[in-house]
Order: sequence, then structure tokens, then C-alpha cells
Amino acid sequence: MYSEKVMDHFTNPRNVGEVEHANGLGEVGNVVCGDIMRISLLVEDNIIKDVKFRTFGCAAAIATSSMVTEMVKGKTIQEALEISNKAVAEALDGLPPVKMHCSNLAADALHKAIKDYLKTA
Amino acid sequence: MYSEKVMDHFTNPRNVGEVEHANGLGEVGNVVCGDIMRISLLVEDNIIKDVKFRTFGCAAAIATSSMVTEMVKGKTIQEALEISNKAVAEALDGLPPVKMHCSNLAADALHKAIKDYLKTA
Amino acid sequence: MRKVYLDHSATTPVRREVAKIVSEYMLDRFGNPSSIHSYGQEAKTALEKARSQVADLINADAAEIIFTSGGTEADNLAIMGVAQANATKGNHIITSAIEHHAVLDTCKELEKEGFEVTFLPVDEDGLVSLEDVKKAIKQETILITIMHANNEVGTIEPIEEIGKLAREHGIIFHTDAVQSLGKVPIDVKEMNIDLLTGSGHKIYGPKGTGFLYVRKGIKLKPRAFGGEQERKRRPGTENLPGIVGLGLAAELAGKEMEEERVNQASLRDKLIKGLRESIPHVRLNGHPHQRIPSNVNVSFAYVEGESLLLSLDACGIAASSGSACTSGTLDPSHVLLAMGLTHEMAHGSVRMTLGKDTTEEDIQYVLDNFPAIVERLRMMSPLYYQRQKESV
Amino acid sequence: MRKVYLDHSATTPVRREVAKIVSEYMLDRFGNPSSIHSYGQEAKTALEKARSQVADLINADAAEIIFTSGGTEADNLAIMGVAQANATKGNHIITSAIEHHAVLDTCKELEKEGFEVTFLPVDEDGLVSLEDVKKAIKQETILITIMHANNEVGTIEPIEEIGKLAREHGIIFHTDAVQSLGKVPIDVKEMNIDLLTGSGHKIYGPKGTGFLYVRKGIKLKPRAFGGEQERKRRPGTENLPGIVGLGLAAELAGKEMEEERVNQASLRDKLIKGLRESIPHVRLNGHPHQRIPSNVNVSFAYVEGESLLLSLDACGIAASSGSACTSGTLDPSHVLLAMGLTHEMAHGSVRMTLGKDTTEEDIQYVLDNFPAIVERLRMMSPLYYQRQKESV
Ligand SMILES: Cc1ncc(COP(=O)(O)O)c(C=O)c1O
Ligand SMILES: Cc1ncc(COP(=O)(O)O)c(C=O)c1O
Repeated sequence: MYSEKVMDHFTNPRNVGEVEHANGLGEVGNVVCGDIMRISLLVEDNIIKDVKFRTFGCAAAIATSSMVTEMVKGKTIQEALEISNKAVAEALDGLPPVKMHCSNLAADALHKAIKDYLKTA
Repeated sequence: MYSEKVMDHFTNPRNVGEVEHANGLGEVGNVVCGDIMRISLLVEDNIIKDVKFRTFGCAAAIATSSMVTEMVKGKTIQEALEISNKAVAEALDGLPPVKMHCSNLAADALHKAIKDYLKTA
Repeated sequence: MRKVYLDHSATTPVRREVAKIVSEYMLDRFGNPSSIHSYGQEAKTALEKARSQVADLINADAAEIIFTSGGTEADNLAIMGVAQANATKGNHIITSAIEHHAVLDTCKELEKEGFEVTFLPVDEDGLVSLEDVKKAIKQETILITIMHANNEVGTIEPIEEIGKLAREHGIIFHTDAVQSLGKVPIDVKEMNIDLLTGSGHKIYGPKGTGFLYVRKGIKLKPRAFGGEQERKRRPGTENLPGIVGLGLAAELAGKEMEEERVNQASLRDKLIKGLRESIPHVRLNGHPHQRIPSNVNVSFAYVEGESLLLSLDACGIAASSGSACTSGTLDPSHVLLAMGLTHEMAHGSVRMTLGKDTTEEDIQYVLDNFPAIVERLRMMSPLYYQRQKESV
Repeated sequence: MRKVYLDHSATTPVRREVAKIVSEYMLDRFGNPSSIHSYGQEAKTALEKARSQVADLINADAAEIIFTSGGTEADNLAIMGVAQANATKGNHIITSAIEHHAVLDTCKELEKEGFEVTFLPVDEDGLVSLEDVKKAIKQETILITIMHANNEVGTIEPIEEIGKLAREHGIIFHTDAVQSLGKVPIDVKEMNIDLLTGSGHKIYGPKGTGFLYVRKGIKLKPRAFGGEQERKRRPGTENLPGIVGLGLAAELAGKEMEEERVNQASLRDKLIKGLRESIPHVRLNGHPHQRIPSNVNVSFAYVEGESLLLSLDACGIAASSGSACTSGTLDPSHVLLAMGLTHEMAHGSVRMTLGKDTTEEDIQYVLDNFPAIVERLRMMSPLYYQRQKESV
């Protein structure tokens, strides 16, 4: 069902937790549909210095969250904003079709966290 | 499907052929429904001295024809007229339900032969 | 790694004795029961023997058993067949909100055809109330279809009483007994059952086999056309190896039922107790004791079912979940929601269904591994994090 | 006593390789393809492999194959499914008078529902004429269903041309290929086939398996409700061991087709020739050469089919007949009557269908025993007696 990369990120998720002294926070999803993703960031000089996630959801939700944190660490916020849910799925060698629309929201959570940072910065 | 007795009478039918100098002949059935039975008799002093059959039809048709000839040989014509299709089937330890109404006509052929004898006698 | 299969309500392995006889009928005794030669007659005899074996398990007469390709087909045949054959008498059907989709979706299809369907609610244990059934009955009611045991939570419905009620009102009563067959005693005569669905692959029989019991005299419109088989009510060359296997599986299930009932219930209770003791925030779903002996259904707050399943699978443990994520839909189990669970708890449900080969060691293995899995996922969960923060 | 099974059109033994894999999937790889754990995923993979194996045999895409419980179910699904999904476009269906009952009776059921059905006649060889099809087409025609090879007489219909005609008129074309599958090449793309029925137990696969090919884009209303399997077009837990067996049987049938075609056709011709030479008053039924390689259908004047079959069976030879007496109805084979045979000749028909294990010795054994059997029955026959008398 899932690619090896998805299973890897599900089994060994990177960057789980909360960034200390985070200056950006994003949460998407809700308990009705079964996926909630929360991403916290520390941005310094326009660069994402640190990023962590917590996710309630299926393997796809956890893997995309983990993957997105890997993809953006050290990137500028402009670069991070260009990352789409689709790009995250591709980085994981794809997701099953049913998962594409319902559990693939990690980029949205990231963007929300960045916007949160931009609003308060 | 068939009782052992049916298979016995089908495999080793008794009294196949035509009675020489027959004085009674009966034929029932038609080619459309797939069963034709022909019985010839020699009646002397009210007794069925000899009886033979020819049958075009399924195993049940052949077995009932064979059985009916056995049942009436040496009997009076009154006794023979009392033999029903049902009695023939019972003497064969029964027939499959579908065969009861379509291939179980040997007694009819016999009765027709007797009536033919009575008419000409 | 140890392999622990705890998904016997999804499907069971075929038992050796059954697989052996299926093979024999595939290879050597392969005749078509409709043929009049010796191969065919041998097949016909075997077919009728299997019919008796199945009938005996539920105290029916052999002539009242129609073989089908499974439980889904039998449910469809029962409901559509009765509705269409009795449409002149009325157009109202009563069922429950927690039926299997084979019943629910068939009822919904009948709604499109102009039938009216009442979907009865259930209480928090998953029980249909007799009062609700009584209130739902009206002049136009032609069919009541309520399952015997629920496939997700294992709750056993009061079908004997519902059957009695139906009989008193002259209404036909069907029950989907796919999950109870061979696990708890069934007597169609005592229980006032007019039609009953069973499935082979849930009782260590072959997949692709099932049956519908139809009480003598009940009118049923066939769903398929084209052959004399099963008295024209289910045409098509019979799946004889499968049917012979189903017959044997039914016979053996009957013989072993009492022993299995005791064994599995004891392992089940050990599993429930162990999970409750070692993991906080667990809820047992389904009726506390009016449930089939094989079913454990628990919800873990703050975590999602598919993640749990995949983590269990990584430990060699096979289970299932009422999470929406396991079915590709957005809503979690209609059964758990009908029982009043929150979406979160419904998403976090895990069903473990025991079988005749489940051992004490299997259960211990599950109990040894489960807490860490839940803990790991909870550490990742924003819901759990929030709760921890709030309770500080 | 030698046993010679010549009823392969009724059913075939499951081949060893297939029985072996079926057993494996019953005992060890028993998962439910809907489950997300490893047992389930393994099952899902096997299911999709079988789908490709079946698709390859007829040059379809895997996604175009719906697994069913047999040919009868597939025929019902095709005809009812297309009719009901396209009822707004028209209500006219064209079929032939010699279809299998799974097609004929389904069409007759649709007549009751308000559809109009044209049953095309056939010529004395059992062929449908392209002209007749053309003439029958009208504005309201939504479906043409004509079988590929006839199950009784083996005649192969001109379905490629019929398919072309249907395509030109924008009419959906279904063919029942139960008797041709694996025996003669089928290419659904080249042959303009929109839907095609196949059955497992006719190609050395398991009973209780079959499939419907549905070309991408063809609308089909399901016949059963209640699960996501087969993209909701055929719900119910998949008969995975059976399906895996069907897949392998299809693959092997494809590989061996050419060789079997030559072998069986040569044995068939030997049998026909031998019977003709040793028994007077014999008629070959079906097309002299446009017929499947396995089919011999002959009528013996003056004798009835069931008697012949039972006499053959007593010699260890298994065959079938179009006699009414073998089916419990009063009319003999609708196929033979449609071809213009008299009732007598129809009653006196015997079908012998060869298989991949049929040997030269088997055929010789039949030829050695057949004349005496016919002779014995003719001596008992009043029709033969009359003829002898008349010809004196
Ligand atoms: C309660 C219930 N009804 C019906 C079915 C369907 O049976 P089958 O899988 O044999 O089609 C199932 C099995 O999934 C079930 O659990
Ligand atoms: C031409 C034809 N169509 C349909 C069927 C029905 O197939 P099944 O026996 O798999 O239901 C048969 C077999 O009897 C057949 O010969």
C-alpha cells in the first residue's frame, strides 16, 4: 500500500515534538476527518532554523509531516512556501490515491506556521 | 438418481420385442416429449400368455416398460387392468420426481393393448 | 518474529481438513452436479450432504438452504428477494443503523426503488431496543432485518425476541448471522428466524461460499437467472469443492462450538483486562458481556487507528480498525458513531478478533507490545500533547 | 474399467498446478484483500496479479476485469447491468435463440421489466446471420449479446463482425465466451467486444470463479450492494484462492492454447469420422468446421439421449445430451430445435467434449463401445422397428 519511504518516515519520524522558543505555529485538520497536524518553527534571518511536528493521523499523515520538516530545515521561508502537498507526496515516492486528498496536508500546516511567524514578526 | 431396480431393468430389460401372433397392441407417447412405448400381448383364456415391449425413451421409460411386462405375464386381464403407473414405479422402488409424470406410462401402454385385444376379441 | 493473526472477523484460514476435501473435489471428484453420469451423480450426492451439514448447524431442513458465493450475496438475495416478492403487501422495511454494508447498502438501494426503510438507532453498547422495533412496525412493514452479532463490536442483538415480535405481526424476519455462526448456538426454529445469512470464510471454510436459509413457504424473488440449480433461486454451476468445504466447516464448527466459546472468551477477557491495566484512556466498545467470544474492540484516545494497525503489523500482529483511514472514506465506522462514540474515539479504535488457533502466548505477546506502540503514537499526537499541557 | 471423461464443456477437473496454489491461498496466504495488515496486502497483490493474468488472455486491461462467482453471474451482471444503466437511451436488446440459459433467461426477465428483446434465429449449422443482426437493429437498441461459441454444438459465431456492426451503431456488445475462452484466440480490442463473460471451471480452474470484462467507459449498474470490492461493481469478500487459481488457469490456457487446439481437433475429427463409419443414421450437429476443437455433438436416429448416456456411463464414458429427459423438462435442447432438428433427432443427441487429457486411446475406447450401445437401444426402439418393417 505505502512506499518504503512512507513506511520509513512513519516508523522513524524525524523532528517529532515542539521547537523550543518557536516563533511560528501552524495547525490544520480536525478530529472529524481523522488527521491533525501541528508544526512549530524557529525562524532566524529568514531561515528556518528548526522545525518540529506532532500529528494525529494515519501513516500517510505522519510520514508527510515528517518529510516536510526534513525538506524545509535550513531553507528560507520563501523556499518553504513554494513546497506543495504534492511535492511532499512525490518526495515520499507517492501516496495511495485515497490518501492524496485526505491525509496529505503537511505543507498546509507548514505554510500556516510560516504565516503565523510572518504575522507576529 | 435411479434405484438399483430401475438400473437393473434398464440394463437387462425383460421381454423386449414383439409377441408373435399378438392379439393386442398398445402404443402411447410421442416423439415430441421423447417417450414412446409399444406393448404387444397374446391373451388366451383371459390370461396374458405372453407380453413384450419396445420403448424409445429414457432409462425410466425402458425400466417401467420392462417391469410392467414382468408384472402381468400370467395374470388375468382384469388383474392387469388394475395395475397403475404408480404401482409400476413402486415395484421399481420409486422414480425421480421429474420422471413420475413424463416417463411413467408403461401401464397406460399395457391398458391400451388390453383394450385393443378386448375390442377385436 | 512472532505472527499473531487477530483478524478472524475479517477472514479465517481454511482448516486443514477442509482444505483437504476441497482439493479432493477439485482434482478427482470434479463432476458437475447437473450431469447424469457417475461423475455428476457423485457430485450431486456430495452437494446434498453439504446442505444437510449446514442445515444441522442452525436446526433447519436441508431443503431450506440456498448456497451462495458468500455473505454479501446472501444478504442481497434475502433483502431484495423478499422485498420484491412481497412488494404488493407493503413497502416498509426495518433494519438497524449498525448493520454490515451488505445489508445497509441493499436497504438504501431499495429506498431508491420506492421502499421506505427505518434504520433503528442503538444504545451505547450497540444494542437495538425491542421497544424501538415495536414502535417502528406499521401496516406496510414486510421485512425486519437485524443482524445477530455485529461484526465490529461483537454485540449480540436480541434476535429471538425480535423474531417473536415479527412473527406475531406476520412480518418476515431476516438476520445476518455471518459473525455469530459457529460461535454461538443458533436455532432458526426456536428463534423465529425466517431467513438467515451465513458465510464460509468466517468459519474456517473456503472463501467464495455462503448460504441463505429460507424458511419453507417464504417467497423470494431470485436475483439471477439461467439454470435449475438451487431450485432456480440461485442459478449457476455450483461451487462444489467450496460447498463441500463449507459443509465440513459447518459440521466441525458445531462440534467445537462449546469448547471454543469457553476458550476464546477467556483469552478475550485476558486481553481486555491486560490492555486496560497497562494503557490509560482505553474504552471497550460493544456490550460488556453480551458479545461473541472472539471479539475485542477498544478505542485509544489521542491516537488514530491506521497508525496503530501498521505499528502492530510491524510487530507481526494483524488487527483491524474502524478508522476512516482504513477504508478510504472520510467518516469512521458507522457502527461506532451510531453507538455515540466521538469521532476521535471512533478513529482510535482497534478490533482484535480471536480464532480457534489463538493461544495464551499470542495474547501475552500482544499485551507485551501494545503499550509501547500506543505510547509512541501518543508522544507524536498533538491531542495528547494538549491534554498533558492542560493537566499540568 | 477404463474411465473416459468427455464432458469438459460441462466442467473440467482443476489442474494440479492450480489446485496447489488454491490450497496455498486457503491455508497460508489466507488474508482478506481489504485488510491493511501484511496478510491483507499480500492478498491484495495476489488479487491484482490474477486480474492481469485474466486480462492478458483476452488482451484487456487489468482494470477492466470484474471477478464474479461464475459465468452465470457474469452474464446476469452484463445484461442486467447494461440494460439498467442505459435504460434512458433505449429499451431494445438483440440476442440469439441459442444462447445459454444464463443469457436467455436474463433477457426474458428483462422482457418482464419492459425491455423488448429480439431472439435471432440460427441456420442449420447454428450460425447467427450478420444480415439478421443488421435488420434487427433499431433506434432503441442498447445491447447486442451473442455468444462466442455455443455450449451444445460448439459452433463459433461471427462475433468480430457483429462487434463491428454494434460499434458502428453505437450499441454495446456483450459476448458469452464461456465455451471459447482458452480454446480459441480472443482479442477484445480487435473483436470490438465491450463486455465478455468467462468462467473458471471450464478452463481447468476452480468452480465458483468467473469474470466479466467491461471495457473502460461502459456504464454498468451493479447487481449487489455492500462493499468496496471490485470498485463497488461486485461487492463481497473476494474468493481469493479461487481467483488466484483462475488467474493461473487463464495464463496456462493461453500458453497451451495452440497446441491443444491442434491436438483436440484431430481427436475430435477421428471421433466424428469413426462414429459415422461404424453407426448408420448419425448426424453431426453444429458447424462442420467453424466449431471449437473440443466439441462433438451427434444425433442418433431412433434412440433417446438419456438411455445412450446411461449406457455409455455403464462403460465408463461420461457424456451429455440435449435430450429433454436429462433436464427434467419436456422439450429437448432449445439449441438443436432452433437449428431445425426434429424432436426425435434432438432427443437422440449426444455431446462429447474433449479435454487436454483426452487421449487417442480414450477415443478408440469410445469407438469400440459406441456401436453396440446404439444397436442395443435401437433393437428396443419401436421407431427403429417400424423403420425396419417399412424398408423391407
Ligand atoms: C456481519 C457481516 N455480514 C456480511 C458480511 C459479508 O460476507 P462476505 O464477506 O462473505 O461477503 C460480513 C463479512 O465481512 C459480515 O461481517
Ligand atoms: C455458454 C455458457 N454460458 C454460461 C455458462 C454458465 O457458467 P457457470 O457454470 O460458470 O455459471 C455456461 C456453463 O454452463 C456456458 O456453457
